Amino acid sequence: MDDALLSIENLTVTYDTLAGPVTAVDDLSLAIGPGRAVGLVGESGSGKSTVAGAVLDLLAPGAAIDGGRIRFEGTDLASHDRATRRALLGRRIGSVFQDPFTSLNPAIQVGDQIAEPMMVHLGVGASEARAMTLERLDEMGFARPAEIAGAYPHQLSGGMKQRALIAAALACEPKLIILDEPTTALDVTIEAQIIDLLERLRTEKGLSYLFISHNLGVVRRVCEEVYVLYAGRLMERADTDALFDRPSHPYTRGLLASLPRLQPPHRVKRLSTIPGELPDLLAPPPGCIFEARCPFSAEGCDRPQTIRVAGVRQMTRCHRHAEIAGEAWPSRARLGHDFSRKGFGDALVNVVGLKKRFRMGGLFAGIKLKPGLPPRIVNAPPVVKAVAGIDLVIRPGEVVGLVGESGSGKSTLGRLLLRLEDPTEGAVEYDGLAIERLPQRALRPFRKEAQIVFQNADSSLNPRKTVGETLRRPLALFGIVPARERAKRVGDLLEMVRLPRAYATRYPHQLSGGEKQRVAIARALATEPKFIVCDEPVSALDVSVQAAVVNLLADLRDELGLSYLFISHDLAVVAQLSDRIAVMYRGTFAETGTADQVLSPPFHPYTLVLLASAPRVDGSAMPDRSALLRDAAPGAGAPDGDGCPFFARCPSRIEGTCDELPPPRRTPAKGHAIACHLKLDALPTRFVPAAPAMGAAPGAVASAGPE
Amino acid sequence: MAEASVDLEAAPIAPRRRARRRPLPSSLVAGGLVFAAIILVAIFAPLIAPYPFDEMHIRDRFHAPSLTYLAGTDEYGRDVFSRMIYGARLSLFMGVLATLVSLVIGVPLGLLSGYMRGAVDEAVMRILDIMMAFPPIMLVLLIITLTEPSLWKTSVAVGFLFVPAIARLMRSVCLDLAGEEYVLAARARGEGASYILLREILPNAWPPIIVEGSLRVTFAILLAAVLSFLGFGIQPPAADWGLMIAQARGYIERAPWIVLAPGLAMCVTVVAVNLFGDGLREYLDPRMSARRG
Amino acid sequence: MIAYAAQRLVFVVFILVAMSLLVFAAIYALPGNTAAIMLGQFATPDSLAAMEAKMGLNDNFFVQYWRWASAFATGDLGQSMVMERPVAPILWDAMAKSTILAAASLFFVAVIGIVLGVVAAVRRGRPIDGAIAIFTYLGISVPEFFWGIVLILVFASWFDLLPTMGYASLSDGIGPFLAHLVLPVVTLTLTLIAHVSRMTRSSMLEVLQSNYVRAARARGLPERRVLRHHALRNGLLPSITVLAQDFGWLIGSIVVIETVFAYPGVGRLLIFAIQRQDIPVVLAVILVITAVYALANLAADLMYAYLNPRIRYGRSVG
Amino acid sequence: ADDLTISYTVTPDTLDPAKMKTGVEYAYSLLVFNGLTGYDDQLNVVPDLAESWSASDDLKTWTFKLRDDVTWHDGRPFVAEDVLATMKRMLDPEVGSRMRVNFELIEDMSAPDEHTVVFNLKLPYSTFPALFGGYQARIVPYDHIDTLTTHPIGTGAFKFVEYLPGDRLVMEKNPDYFVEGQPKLDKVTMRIIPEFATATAALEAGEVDIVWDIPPEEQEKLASSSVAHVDFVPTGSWHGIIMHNEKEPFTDKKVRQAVYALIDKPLFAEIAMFGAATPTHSPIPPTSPYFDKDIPIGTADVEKAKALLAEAGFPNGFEQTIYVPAESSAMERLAVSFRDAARQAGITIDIQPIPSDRFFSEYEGKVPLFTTNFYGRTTMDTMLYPWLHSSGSWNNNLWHFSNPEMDKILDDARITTDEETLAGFYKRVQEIVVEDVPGVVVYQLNHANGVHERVEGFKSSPLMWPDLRGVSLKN
Ligand SMILES: Nc1ncnc2c1ncn2[C@@H]1O[C@H](COP(=O)(O)OP(=O)(O)OP(=O)(O)O)[C@@H](O)[C@H]1O
Ligand SMILES: Nc1ncnc2c1ncn2[C@@H]1O[C@H](COP(=O)(O)OP(=O)(O)OP(=O)(O)O)[C@@H](O)[C@H]1O
Ligand SMILES: [Mg+2]
Ligand SMILES: [Mg+2]
Repeated sequence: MDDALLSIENLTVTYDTLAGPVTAVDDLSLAIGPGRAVGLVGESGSGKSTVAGAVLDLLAPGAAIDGGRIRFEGTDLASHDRATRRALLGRRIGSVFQDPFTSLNPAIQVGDQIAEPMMVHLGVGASEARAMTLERLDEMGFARPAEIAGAYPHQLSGGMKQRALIAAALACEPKLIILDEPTTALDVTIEAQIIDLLERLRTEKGLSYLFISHNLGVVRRVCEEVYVLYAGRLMERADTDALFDRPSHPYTRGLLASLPRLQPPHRVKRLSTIPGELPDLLAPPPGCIFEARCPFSAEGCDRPQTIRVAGVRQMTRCHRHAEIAGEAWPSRARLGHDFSRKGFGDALVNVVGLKKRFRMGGLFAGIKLKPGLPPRIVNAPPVVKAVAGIDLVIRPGEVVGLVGESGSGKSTLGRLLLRLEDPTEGAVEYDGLAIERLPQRALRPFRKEAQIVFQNADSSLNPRKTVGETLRRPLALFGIVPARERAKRVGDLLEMVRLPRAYATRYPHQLSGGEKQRVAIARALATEPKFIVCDEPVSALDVSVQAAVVNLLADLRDELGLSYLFISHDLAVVAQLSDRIAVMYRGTFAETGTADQVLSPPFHPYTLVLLASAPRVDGSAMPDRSALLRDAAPGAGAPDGDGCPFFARCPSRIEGTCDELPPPRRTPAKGHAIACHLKLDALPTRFVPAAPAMGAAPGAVASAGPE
Repeated sequence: MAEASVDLEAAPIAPRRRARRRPLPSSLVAGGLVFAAIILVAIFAPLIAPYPFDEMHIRDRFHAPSLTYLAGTDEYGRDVFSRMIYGARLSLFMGVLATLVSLVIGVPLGLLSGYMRGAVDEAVMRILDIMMAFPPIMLVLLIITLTEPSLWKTSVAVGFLFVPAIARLMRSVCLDLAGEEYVLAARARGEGASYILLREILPNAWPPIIVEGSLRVTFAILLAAVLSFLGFGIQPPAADWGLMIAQARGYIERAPWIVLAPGLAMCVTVVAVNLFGDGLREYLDPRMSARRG
Repeated sequence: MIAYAAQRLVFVVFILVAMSLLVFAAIYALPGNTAAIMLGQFATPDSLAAMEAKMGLNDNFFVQYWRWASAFATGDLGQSMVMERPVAPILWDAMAKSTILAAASLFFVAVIGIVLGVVAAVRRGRPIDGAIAIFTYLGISVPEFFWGIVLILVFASWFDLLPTMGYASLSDGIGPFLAHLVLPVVTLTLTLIAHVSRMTRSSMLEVLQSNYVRAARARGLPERRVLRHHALRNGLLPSITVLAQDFGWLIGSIVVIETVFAYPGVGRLLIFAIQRQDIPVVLAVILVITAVYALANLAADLMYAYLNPRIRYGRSVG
Repeated sequence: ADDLTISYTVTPDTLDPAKMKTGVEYAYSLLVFNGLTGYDDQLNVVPDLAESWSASDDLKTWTFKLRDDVTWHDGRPFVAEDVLATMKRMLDPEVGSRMRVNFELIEDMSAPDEHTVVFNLKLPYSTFPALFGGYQARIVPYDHIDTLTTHPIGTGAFKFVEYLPGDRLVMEKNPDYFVEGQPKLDKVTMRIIPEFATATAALEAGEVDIVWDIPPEEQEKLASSSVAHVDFVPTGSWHGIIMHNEKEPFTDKKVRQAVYALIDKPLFAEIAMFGAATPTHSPIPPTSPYFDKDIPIGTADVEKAKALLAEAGFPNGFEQTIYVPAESSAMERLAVSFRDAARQAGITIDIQPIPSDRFFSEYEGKVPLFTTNFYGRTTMDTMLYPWLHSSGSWNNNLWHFSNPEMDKILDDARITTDEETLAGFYKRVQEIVVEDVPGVVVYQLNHANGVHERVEGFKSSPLMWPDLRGVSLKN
């Protein structure tokens, strides 16, 4: 494969840890031709990011390439000196790191970080680079690129940062782009838009991708060819369709089986998983590395393995691939409890009229000189209404799914519920206690009961504490278990989130993205809470771990009556777990209702877009989103007045009404509310644009739908 | 509970058996050993020093280094080498005590004001501004005149002088760290300010504290010298490196050894303390790996 | 932010008031007074009494303070009780000279210190790292007066390259002006550089491990740019604190430097005044130093906010 | 032009001659002002602004005739009114002049004409004219007293130009100086160089011409210099170890004698002053004709000291702190030597340096044990009376010594003009001092200046005054 743009041959990478060397990538070969999109999937911790790091020569300290060659455009990268190799980056090889939260320099405006590589590599001037930056940001679906360019990273939501990073990677249109989980923080509409963009760049400009993702739906959409990694070893390699339709390796099958689906009935079924966990990489088994977890394993599987051909352009590392061909992953799914009939008790969390505003921009943003004698300085920084009036009730044992566009205020809402942020306006009650104005000290009992899994696991873990210390603390703080049992409990918690017990001695920087995420989940569970705000808790997890975690959360809910505010952009996951779903748009709820109500017609026009944009693993075609959305960029909203926030993008908008008056609440059914000026019968019902309902009376009250 | 937690018993307890200890950085070892040696010398000064620190051999004044007087003699004919050894006591005492005082007060103060922000921060910082703008000489003078001066008082005073500097540094570090999400996570857990400060923020703030602390030891020793220079020093004939240098500065040309010996001692101490600090900082950083890429 | 800065500026005034009270009280608390010191051994009860009466030293603390403060507020710095000359010209003269010295030293300390710190961090563990460490530690291994004297001996006495001591005004020509500054500035720089450079090294080490620096490298930015543009901005925060602090330390060191180099600056003026308990001079000098120092810290605080946008002073919106 | 630079370690506190107390101030005032009288090299009183003087027989009325050819630097002629104004100030306690006590014996004064001044004294005083040669007794212009501290005007050889505190004091030639041929220099700059190491380096580099009052430890450096040398002269100034006679344990004469016995004066002079000093018994310097060479200069006698201590009830010695002015390294060495010597008799001494200004106002004369220094005086009476007479001003500030015989001798000496009798008196004074030990005057200092080779005509003066009037520079 000498015409390959990038070819990796027999790459082996080890990390030096206190416990001994960990082989994170073992004898991996991989090739990417020009204009090709190659996927790299696999369980969290299987070495995907390590491969990316090796190609970029940016492995963490303590990592060493113990074998193999990496060639780019025919030359061995190891033969370049540092500077030459560095010069390739950005210009010829672009990259998006897995963690969008820490990959942007907190002290530099986002726009400058994107413009910088252009100025360095393309030699363009500052103003030209700026113009190009705005263009890139525009492509990324930002409504007001200039504002984003002027913002600092901490002022952006997770998805916004991720898009900014993708924009930076694309800045110089490199030949090869390594995308490490580029869509974890993106909501489906933006994800779809970015996937479209990537696709266009590939076909038009011949870019190649190494696409690392656990999101099989996205992989199916983007990639032509997929490599499946497990515990550092290549398990299977195949063209996309072949892989998804005729997976040859048991592990691949397990992954596919773990996927949640969007079809009803929701929340009553458990996801199927791959039981067990990654093998101990300190001492990997000599034979099939997957054997311990493989339902098809048989005698002889403990023999050393080589990779072999399994079909057309398909290779697999399984002794028994021929024998088991066609056998389905055994579904051990059992039904979960169903509380729907019992109903829930009184409100656990009760939110009324909640609002939160932030100011944007740099040190001097918004400072203007007001003419006059003497001239006055006025300080009127631009303000973002992150949460713009939310009413919400969460009852014990209830899971409220929160979906919505990136930057719509989901994380902010979650933080407000836990008083991690002081609301600008409105009330938050927890178990009858008004927490929004209580002093921190009085919140202590509340803190034990209400926990959060942060969207960004990496920065939410103290870099100087081992996993064990991190997990032990809540146990000690709330006296959950006596001191001598804590070590064991830490181990239990780790296992609950599918991590080896030995990880207790690791520091966060020694974990992969998904592993950190799981530690964060374990930490939230450690306090034995009653209510957890889960902010994208599974976004960094591969489907099998995701399934395990979702099942775990579901079990806890069913057995202990836990409540969750479950924030995710993955509708299928949300559907799987939630009793009710709230669709958020620009700080307000566009639609709320039970999972079934929200996921079936009538839809809010925005909900419809979300559903239509969700990637499908079955390979079915996506509906034409352009019919569902106006050209306006995501996040574009009504002009500052009271109008509908979705106005600018809504294909069914009513000029003169939607842009001026706040949308009324329509309630097609009990517990189902849609904030829209459209009359109930005018609301879209299928994935096709509804005809704009002309002359709908503003504020008309819809009758309650059939029960 | 969940199926994920089955067969717990089968799972091996965390494999401590193979865990090896992080290797000590060489700077930590080297600096630590030298510093320990200096401390030992200080403790056992009477046993090591060939002469009492104040014994005069007036006939041998300004004697060049020789076998009798390893580092020569000073203007009274006292053995410079012995004085240097005794000097370690006072200088280290001063340096270490002053630094401890400043750290013990300054670190919590800085942490608090950086974390509390708002009114507490402003109040603490403005008070420190005043403290810091208060000229050291003035303070020392106050102490000397209001009370009979003594080494430990001077050390404590110097420690106080250093408080604002330490506190300000801590505050700036803390301002930065307080914005980290793991701090937010601790707050979400309902941790009190003291835990957050001591267990979440402080461990990440060690590097600047260590660097600052080891430099402060040096500065305190130097300040003692400067005080001697300005006439507010240790009582003669006590040997203190700073005082030795201050008093011998007039003989730099005639008898350079009188200055060089304590200078060298200070130099070694400074390098050892700071090397130790560098090493400690490295050792405490989990991300610094023994193996470098 | 502007409002915050304005607020802080107002606060500087408060600091000055507090400081003046403090100093006044301190001097008041000291045994003896200017009259006693001026008369020294020769004090006879009648002359001491007469002199105290003339100087108003017998008045109540608040009367004395008020007398001084009301004049000070109108810009009258008063008269030196010892020298019996107006304080203002003496103070500004000394201040101007010290400022030149301090500013030049601070400049070199900042530039060289930061550069050395960055180089040491980037080359961590290499020989150059060690060499920089030794060099910077050498500067603080012996007191500044020692370096001052050695430098004088070597450069002024033995090689006769530079003037030994003193000060030349700009009107004496730029050459002599600079020549007189070289040795004191070098000495001060030598003693201060360790602090800045070690702190810079430490914070740079931290920053260099960060993900965003890795990301910047992944964008193919030349290492220089990564360092200067990405790492330094964040790594500089503690260095700024240290520089602002060293400003205070500098004022202490400057006394020594001024003594060794016979440089007529504000440090020696202060010592002179303190030793004689010359209240108007002590107060004027300390207040000016305090003001400068408070402004330096204000500048440092604003600088943080500039370098680290996550830090916001004042209240958040809403 | 002939510009001479002379260095001092401290800056003048004041430019007002009446209030002066340091060497740098004296040097300036002696260049810019004149007294009525002055001293020659042998410390004989000679005319200055006064041409001549005469006393009444009872030594109580003194008449001074003033020169009529003297003008102030602003051109106004010098008149008797200037003298009266000066002396009035001198006696005003508000001014706080050091010499007020000396002049307090003036009953009244008058100016019969423009060039005559008459003083009536309260008591007879034989050396009254010598007082006018004193450092503070400079005559100032009656019409410019207000500006004395900012722009002094005098009659001296040099005119004041500018004073930059902490930096320099500049004076220029007074072309109208009343002594023919003086001054020779065009300009004199007094530079303040606090550090002697710097000053000597500057001297060698030619940046200064004279380093005033160079301490013994610095003199060595110049010994090998090719461009400068040390010029020195013995003085009447002394260093002493002072015991407060009214404070324990020094109330006991035996203790004082023990201390005296411990002090090896030649050794102490060697250690403290590197030999640039002469051991002595009393304020009377060895250079004086009255010095008693027959009294042995003590070398230590530890056994005797121990015996005395035992008799006094201190067989095991005692503990005591000795205070020293911090800025003087020589006195510190003196204290260190004393500490070493005292230890041999079991006395434990703590040395406590105190910043000078504070030392002189707070410690000296108030603590039991301290070291101090005194400038030499010009007459026997001023040298002895204040220190040893029980009503003497210094005595009350120092050792609080009282001996009736001593009082009588000193009183008598004041009204005696007969040399023979005086010599007898002063011999007895020295004997009493050694016997009774009010305190220990250890040695008389040399006054030394570092002088650049290009300076001509400079001679160190026992009054420590750098007389630059006749000095010139080689080119
Ligand atoms: N610095 C390190 N030191 C030690 N072990 C490490 C280090 N970094 C990663 N590892 C380990 O190496 C393995 C592979 O990590 P890698 O980050 O490549 O996984 P990944 O496939 O990207 O996972 P994810 O999907 O969760 O991001 C993991 O088991 C991880 O724990
Ligand atoms: N500290 C802050 N300062 C200024 N603006 C902020 C701040 N935090 C959030 N915002 C803004 O508030 C809005 C909502 O942010 P939030 O993080 O809640 O979005 P999100 O729905 O969680 O998005 P994502 O799915 O991308 O994580 C965004 O426009 C963001 O820029
Ligand atoms: Mg990864
Ligand atoms: Mg978010």
